[in-house]
Amino acid sequence: MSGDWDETSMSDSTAARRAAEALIVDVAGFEGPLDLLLALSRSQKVDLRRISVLHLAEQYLAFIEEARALRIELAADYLVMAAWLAYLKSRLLLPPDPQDEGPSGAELAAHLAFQLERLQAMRKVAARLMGRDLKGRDVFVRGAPTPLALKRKVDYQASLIDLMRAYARLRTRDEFRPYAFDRSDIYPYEAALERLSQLIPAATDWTSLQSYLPEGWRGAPGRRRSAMASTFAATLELAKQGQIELRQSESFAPLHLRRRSGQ
Amino acid sequence: MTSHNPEETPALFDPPPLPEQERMIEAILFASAAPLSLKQITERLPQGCDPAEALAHLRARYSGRGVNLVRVGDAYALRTAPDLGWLLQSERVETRKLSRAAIETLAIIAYHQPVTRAEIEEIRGVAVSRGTIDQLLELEWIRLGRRRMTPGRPVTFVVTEEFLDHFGLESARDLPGLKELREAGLLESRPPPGQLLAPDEEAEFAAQTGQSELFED
Amino acid sequence: MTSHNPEETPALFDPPPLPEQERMIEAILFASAAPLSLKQITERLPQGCDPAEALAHLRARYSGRGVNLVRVGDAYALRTAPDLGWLLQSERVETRKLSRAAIETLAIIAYHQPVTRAEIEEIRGVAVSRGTIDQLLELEWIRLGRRRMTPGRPVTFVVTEEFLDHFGLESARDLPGLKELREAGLLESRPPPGQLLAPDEEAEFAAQTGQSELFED
Repeated sequence: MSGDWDETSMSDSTAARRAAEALIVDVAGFEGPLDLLLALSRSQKVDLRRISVLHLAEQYLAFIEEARALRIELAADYLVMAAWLAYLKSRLLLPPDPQDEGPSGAELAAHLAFQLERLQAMRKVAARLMGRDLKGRDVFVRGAPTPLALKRKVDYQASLIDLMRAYARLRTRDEFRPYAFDRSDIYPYEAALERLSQLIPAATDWTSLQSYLPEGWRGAPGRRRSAMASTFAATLELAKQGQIELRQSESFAPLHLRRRSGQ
Repeated sequence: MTSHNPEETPALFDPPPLPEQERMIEAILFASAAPLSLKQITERLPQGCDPAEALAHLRARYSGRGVNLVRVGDAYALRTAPDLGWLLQSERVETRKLSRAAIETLAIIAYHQPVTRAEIEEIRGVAVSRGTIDQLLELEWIRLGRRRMTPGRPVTFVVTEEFLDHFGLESARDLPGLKELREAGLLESRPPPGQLLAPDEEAEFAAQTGQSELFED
Repeated sequence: MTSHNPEETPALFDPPPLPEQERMIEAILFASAAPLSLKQITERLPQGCDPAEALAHLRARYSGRGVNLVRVGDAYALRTAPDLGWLLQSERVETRKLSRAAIETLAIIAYHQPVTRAEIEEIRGVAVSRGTIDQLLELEWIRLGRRRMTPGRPVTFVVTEEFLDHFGLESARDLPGLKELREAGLLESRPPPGQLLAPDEEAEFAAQTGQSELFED
């Protein structure tokens, strides 16, 4: 499919443009690198089990080069595949390094051939499936299922997809809530205030703010930060209410607090 | 697919043999939603067929069977034999879509079971009417689970075997989690990036614990 | 729903004679558009009936007719003969045309079931696009299978009875070319060389990266 690119005179802008368009169409027509590889492999006209992976890798790389020369934007996975195939090509060409522990080039090539064969097999059976006698197309059900009498029973219909969509709807709405107390790493201000209020009566001596962080919130940085912020906010509130005193020796030094005398 | 157009090929082919015509009429009447007149049947058959004769044969073939070929006015139809009507009486079902409230409540129970009514309300953000829970209980899609060991000892709800059966699930744990729902394209809108939970956390949240941490205390 | 309990009333009535049972089953199947399982048929018949035997007779009776008795998984249904489809084009149900991606995905699920999303992507070499799985679920051709017992516990997909019915298959074992594919080793899950991980890690790798190993390095 990219065979006659070299013949195309790039000075002939119309031809070049047309060619570029053809390539865009081709790339767009493929569902990913594996699909493209499978299409390229057809030009070898052999059983996929006997395909030359080396030749295929070269074809693919040439195709990608053409696309690049024409400044065609290729999706990242096409480029990743190109890099991998270049690597595979080098493994296939170089004599195996006995020091190397990784899989051999031949093993990698065999796996790629397996993947191509499997994809092609799935395509074939997919076509065979669609070619069967399909209900509603070739085979028909009773046109007037007997709507018979009596015993009225309401059968509520709901399918799995309805159920999952309902749940998805609910959970998505949740994610849009302006705040998210149900996030596990957030220590709420209310909790800090409540905890601190209970501990204050015992705080007759200056104690550092850190020591008031709840169990389980002192380790992981994210959790500690959240607990620290909430607890600090709570000390400000309690100080404002006149229940505690705060002390800090200098900027950014640890903060200490104690119960206000006379309380 | 072969397309037959009787006008184009006047008498190019002989009509199919009578037994074949009979088969054709049988299939046509079976698949038709309404009784068909002789004219309508003739139109659907290849040219040169004589439905009247084939119909007579078909009628004889079905006589005494569980299904009979009957005449309805000018038309013909296949109908259940009158003496067997009683067999189909319990069949009368009226299908109705489950209400949105009911399907949402059911989804919450399936994903979060065992779950209390208060918890369902918290997730849905609205009160759950008695009727909704009753309807799901009546459908035997949910049942009462253990009471929650918290003040007030509220009852919990869980889904039933019947539920699993209806929805083609082997267990409620096979329901896809939030992350999987999103990957499957079932979540239409994506939340703004800042509000996303870490993917792991989220999947675990919905799928694995089967319990929302909302309710842990 | 009538609940029959054979133990309770052993032989109060003799079951109807076999030809009569056959008529009854014929009427029951005729009335229903959906396939009915042996259990569903038994529930509707008088006590003591043996639907299996009567069904075999009925099937033979309809063989070669314009309408056939077909088996769909564990269930039975009456359907028009496939060779007469061209006559019935007026009954044809126009379904949304499936994309190539959807058809391939369906085939992969049918032949590799139970299969995870990551495995589908690995076979096709591209991400499963939004809406593909969705559409197949909606058609009720696939459903959720058991979660894979590997890290991440990914959801799996399997095909349904509706799938079998739609594609005229008696069971998933009758999928075209299944035996050849299996013999050619094309249905094995073959780990890429070099990924010599513990089985668990490997599954996780496949399940969580959702990327073909082609792209890993």
